[in-house]
This record gives sequence, C-alpha cells and structure tokens, in this order.
Amino acid sequence: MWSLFHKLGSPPWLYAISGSLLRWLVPAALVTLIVGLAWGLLYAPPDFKQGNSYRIIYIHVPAAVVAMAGYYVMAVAGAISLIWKMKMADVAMKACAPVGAALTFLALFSGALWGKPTWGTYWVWDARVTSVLILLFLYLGVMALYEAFDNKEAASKACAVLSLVGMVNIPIIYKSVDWWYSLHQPATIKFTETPSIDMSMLLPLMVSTTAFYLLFTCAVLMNIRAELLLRGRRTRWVQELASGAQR
Amino acid sequence: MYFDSLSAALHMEGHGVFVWSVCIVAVLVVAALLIVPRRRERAALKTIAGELRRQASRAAEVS
Amino acid sequence: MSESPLLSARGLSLERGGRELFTGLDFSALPGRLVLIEGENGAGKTSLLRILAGLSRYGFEGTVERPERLLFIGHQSAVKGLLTPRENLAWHSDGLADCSDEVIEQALQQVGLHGYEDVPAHTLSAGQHRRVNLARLYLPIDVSLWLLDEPFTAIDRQGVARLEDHFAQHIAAGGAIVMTSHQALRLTSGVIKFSLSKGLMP
Amino acid sequence: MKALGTATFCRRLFRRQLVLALRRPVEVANPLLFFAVVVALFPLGLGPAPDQLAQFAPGILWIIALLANLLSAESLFRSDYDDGSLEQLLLSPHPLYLSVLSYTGAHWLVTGLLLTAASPLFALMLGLPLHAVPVLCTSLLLGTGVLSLVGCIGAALTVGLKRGGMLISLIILPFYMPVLIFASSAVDNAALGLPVAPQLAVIGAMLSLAIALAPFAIAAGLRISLDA
Repeated sequence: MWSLFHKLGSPPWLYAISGSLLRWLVPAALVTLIVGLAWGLLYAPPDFKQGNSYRIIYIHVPAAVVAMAGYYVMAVAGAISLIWKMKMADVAMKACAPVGAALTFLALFSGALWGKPTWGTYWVWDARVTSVLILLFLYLGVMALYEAFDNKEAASKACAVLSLVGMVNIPIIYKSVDWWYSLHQPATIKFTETPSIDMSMLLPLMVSTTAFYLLFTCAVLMNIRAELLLRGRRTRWVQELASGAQR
Repeated sequence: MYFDSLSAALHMEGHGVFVWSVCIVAVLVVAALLIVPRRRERAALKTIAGELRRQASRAAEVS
Repeated sequence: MSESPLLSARGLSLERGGRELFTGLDFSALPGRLVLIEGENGAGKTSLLRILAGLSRYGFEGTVERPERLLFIGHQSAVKGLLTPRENLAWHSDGLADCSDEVIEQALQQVGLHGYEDVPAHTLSAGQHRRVNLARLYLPIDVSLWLLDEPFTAIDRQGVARLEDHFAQHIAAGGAIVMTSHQALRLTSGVIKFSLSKGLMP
Repeated sequence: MKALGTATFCRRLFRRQLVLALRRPVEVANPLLFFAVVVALFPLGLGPAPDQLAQFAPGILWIIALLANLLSAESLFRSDYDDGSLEQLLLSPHPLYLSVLSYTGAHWLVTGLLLTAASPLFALMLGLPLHAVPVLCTSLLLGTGVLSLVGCIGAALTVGLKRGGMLISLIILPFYMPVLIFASSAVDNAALGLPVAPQLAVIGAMLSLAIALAPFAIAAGLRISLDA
C-alpha cells in the first residue's frame, strides 16, 4: 500500500505507467462509447411518451453523472494534496477541472436540446438543469482561481480548498435547488425519475455511462501527463525524454 | 436495428435534428477531451527539447 | 553542545522560477546566539526567514522545528494607520503580549516615540511606523526566538545602536535571534554569520 | 508579564476590527448606500407597479443584501494583508480558527447586522407587506451570518491577488444560492401568511454548519494566500 503511494508520488513512474495504461484504455473507451451510442441511438426502443427525443438520454445522463463524479474526484485529490502534501494530487486535481467542465457543458447543451421537443423550450429552470448549471459555475470558479495565481503551487492549494468547500456544499445546493423547484413546480410536463426504466433502455445507458467514465479517466490521465512534463521541465527524466523524442 | 432505414434513423420522426446534433456535439467534445491534452503533451516535449538545444548551443559557444 | 537549539532546520532547498536559491541548508539557532544571514540581493534571505517562521509552507524541501511562540518582524510594519501606536501594540495581531499601559508607554519611549502614544499612526512617518513595530521587541514578552528581516531599515544611526544593545541583552538572557541586515553589526559576541552560499561561518 | 490568553486575544481582535471599521464610518455606510441605490434600480427596471414590486420584493431584497455582503467581504483581509498584520496573525500562537471567527464576527456586525437594521425601510419602499418585515429581519440576521462566513472564504483565497473583485463573485456566489433560496422563500411565505419556521430552521442549520466548518477553510485560504 505505502509503496504504491510512494510510486504514485514519483512523476517518472506515473508518466510511464499512465502511458502504458492509456495504450489500451483509450481504445477501450472509444469502443465502449461507439457501442453504447449506437445501441442507444439506433437499437433501443423509443419512449412511449417522448418518442425518439428521449434518446438524448444516452449522452445527457452519462455526461451529467460523470461531470458530477468528476467534481468529487477533484475534491478528493485536493484533500489528499492538502493533507499529505502530495504533489501528484495537485496535478491530478488540476487535470480534473477542464474535463469536468467540458462534460458539464455537454450535459447542459444536451439538456437544452432535449428540452425543446419535450418542454417546447430550450431552457427551463428545472431543478436538475439548474443544478448542472451551478456545477458548471463551480468548475469555472476553480479554473478561474487557478489561473489567477502566478505561483502555481499556491494556485493548486487554493483550488483544493475551494473544491473541498464545494464538496461540502454540493449536497446542500442540490437539495435546496430540488426543494426550490418543488415549490415553484410549473404546470408543464413533470419530468423526474422514471419510476422503472426498461431493461432494453437501461443496458445501453449503462454501457454509455461506462464509456464516459473511461473517457474521463483517459482525459484526466492525459492532462496529468502534460502537466507532469511542464512541471518537471528541469528534471533529468523529462529532459532525457524530450531529447529522446526529438531524435 | 429499431429504425427501418437510414433516413428514418436520421429523421427520428422529427426529433432527429435534436438527437443527432447532440450526438455531433458529444463527439466533438470527446474528441477535444482526448486531442487537446495529447497536443499539450507533444508541445511540452517540443519546447523542452528546444530549450535543451538552445542551452547546448550556448554552452558550445562559451567553450 | 549541551543546549538544544531554539530553532533548527534540516535539508532546506528552495527553487524560485527555475533558479536554485539554496540547497541542503542545515540551520540551527542556539540560545545566546545571534545568527546573521548574509547574501546578496535576491539570494533568498527573506524567503529563508519566511520558511523558518513558518509563513512559507509549500514550495521548499526540508523540515523546520520551531517553537510555538516566536516574534517575527518582516518588511511590512503591520501598523494600522487608523489606530494609535498604543492601540497598535495593545491589540497587535501577533497575540503574544498582554501588556499594561505603562509597559507599552515604556516600550514606545525606548524606540523614541515618547509623546506619540495617542496620535493616529497615519500621521507618523514610515520610519516611525517601523519604530512602532520594533517597540514590540521592548515589550516584556516571554518569547525567546526573534526572527528579524532587515530590522534596521529606515532607522537612524542612534536608533540602530540602541537596538543592537537591546539584541545583546536578549541573547545574554538566553534568547536567540535570526536576522538579516545590509548594515554591518557593531555587535560581535555571540554573533554567527550564516552565508546562504557557504553555510555557517563562526 | 503573563502570556496572552486565547479568549482575551480574540476579544481584542474583535474590538480592534470594530474600532478600525468605526474610525472609517464611510466604509461602514457603503454597503447600506449600495443597498439603497440598487433598491432604487428595481422600480426603474421593472416598472413602478406596486403589486408587481411587492411580489418580487423578497427576492430583490435578498439578492441585494447578498451582493452588498459579498462586496464588503472582498476587502475584509485586504488591508491586513497589505500592511503585514495578517502574517503576524498567522504566526500567533493562538488557534487560527478562533481568530478568524473574531474577524468574521466583527465583519458581520458592521455589515450583516446593519443591513438587517436598515432593511425594513427598503422593504417598505418596495411594498413588502408590513407583517413580513419581522421575518425578513430574522432571515437577514441568520442568513447574513452564513454569507459573511462563506464570503470570507472567498476573501481569504483571493486576498493575495491583484484583481480579486470579480473572481470572488464567481467562486463564492454559487455557495450563496442555498441561503438565497430558503431566505427569500421564507419572506415570500410570510408575505402570504404561510408558515416560515422550516425555512428559518434550515437557515439556522446552515449557519451552524458554516460556523463549524468555514473558519477552517478561511484559515487554510489565508495560509495559502500568504505563501504565494
């Protein structure tokens, strides 16, 4: 256990192992994504109420779920960097933010386009849409704070504190938004959890959710690799790698 | 396949434009997520190699 | 040596903007000693002091053992313009001393601010602000370790001489001082010079 | 000479902050003026129809209170950072948790409490029913405490930055949303004559949570900002 912890703290080891991991993780993610989307978009049966527009669920829900989980990954990495002062946790935390923000954006965009055929309008202040919007703000806040610091080490620590504050707050924010929405429930189609989703729809959803998790992992790992090189530009292993790559 | 033909799949009884534009944007986002860090990594290696070469040539000039 | 150091640091390394300021510094401040840190501008004296004080916690390597109570005087005077010198000392945010009015008056007198106790500090000059800050050294506080960054800045020659006498008293009483200064110290007994590039020089 | 006890130290910090604020009364009045000016904007933007304004009054009042609080929180640590008092505070042997709490307490007293005291006037200007005013005051009293504590986290994280003003709004406003939701709903309910106890209880719970946790984040933020 401790040896793994130590190894994770060593940039060259992390760089090497993530390289070999990505070699099969990226194809696996892409294949899963293609299978999940093709299954969901082309083979799954349509929803009896919403028809085919519900198929956006195969992109919207995985993106939203992974974006949410990504924030927790970021916050946990931040906690590790604050408590154990592990530099690699800093790097991992920084790598999560843009990926999570991109997925949150995708969730919002798909939600808006789903709203048009379902509610007749692109934007509805629905509880879940609002929550995802707030999640986007939280991500953007972390990214803006990181960019505002000149000293990148301090930037990472500050972002770690902010994402931890966010982690404590997210359940509160979400519960309040849920409550707020139930208070102002408009008379349009209510669209909360479908009580039971059919297996033929659930399976492709699970596949595409897995695909998005894999994609998140790949993208974060790749961001970590780039950051490792930039931070370690004066260390020998990076310089050897750079001169080797040029030859 | 649920749909009878490719055009039916594209049309989706009028919902196709929404479903497929979301799909296209999703593909673009995924592609960006995978390509951007890869390019950053390459660029980092290149700038570091450039720095090293500049240092080496400067050292050669001095000696 | 029998006495244990008041402050000790092991294997300190610091890099700023890709430049190594110092590596593998070992450092200790024994009771009864004044350690004068020497180095050119930008050598990392202030950075070292901030690390020793515990203000810099990231971005360096090595460990520092320090007492819980220490007195730090940095570049900034930590004097509030809206408060009087008396209030500045009585409500100082370092939280070290619980002083009566007479004690504060005495301390202000020692730094030549007699008569200025109750004027708002924003009417005082920069040098007088420094003196208000230095008056903390004259408060009878139970703190053995002083970390002083350029304490003589903006102080006249007479004031410097008086401060040096005070330093001598402090180390004679078993305290320790770690300081940086551009001016040469008149004081010699108990003074150890510490160069950032060369290490300890007895 | 005896060492300074932690309780005495915190009391003195508190007093120091209050004296500092009161010696510059204009700065204390600024959030109130801001409140007044923005209240005047809403009739201009929404139209002067009294019933419409009254309907939106709870939300409007709370949004302005929130912004006023945020703007004043931004500069809470600024001068102490600039003149070095903050580094002295970090080096003090007392727990930072408590000293930070005294700072926020003093800040709340000169912003939150004052806003609460002035709010009935603005509430009546916007046509909020008189019987909702006590609930507005209670919600402000509890809610601005949360806002001060959370806002100080943002202030602590951005105090070392040259341009923190916009950034603090971006990073902190999302955390203000739960307070806004429950507080404006409480005032809404009060105006309609519905029960308000649950909402106020939730805000109270948020305040307790904020008192328990926020000072840790503020302390960590200050340490980081001082380090940068």
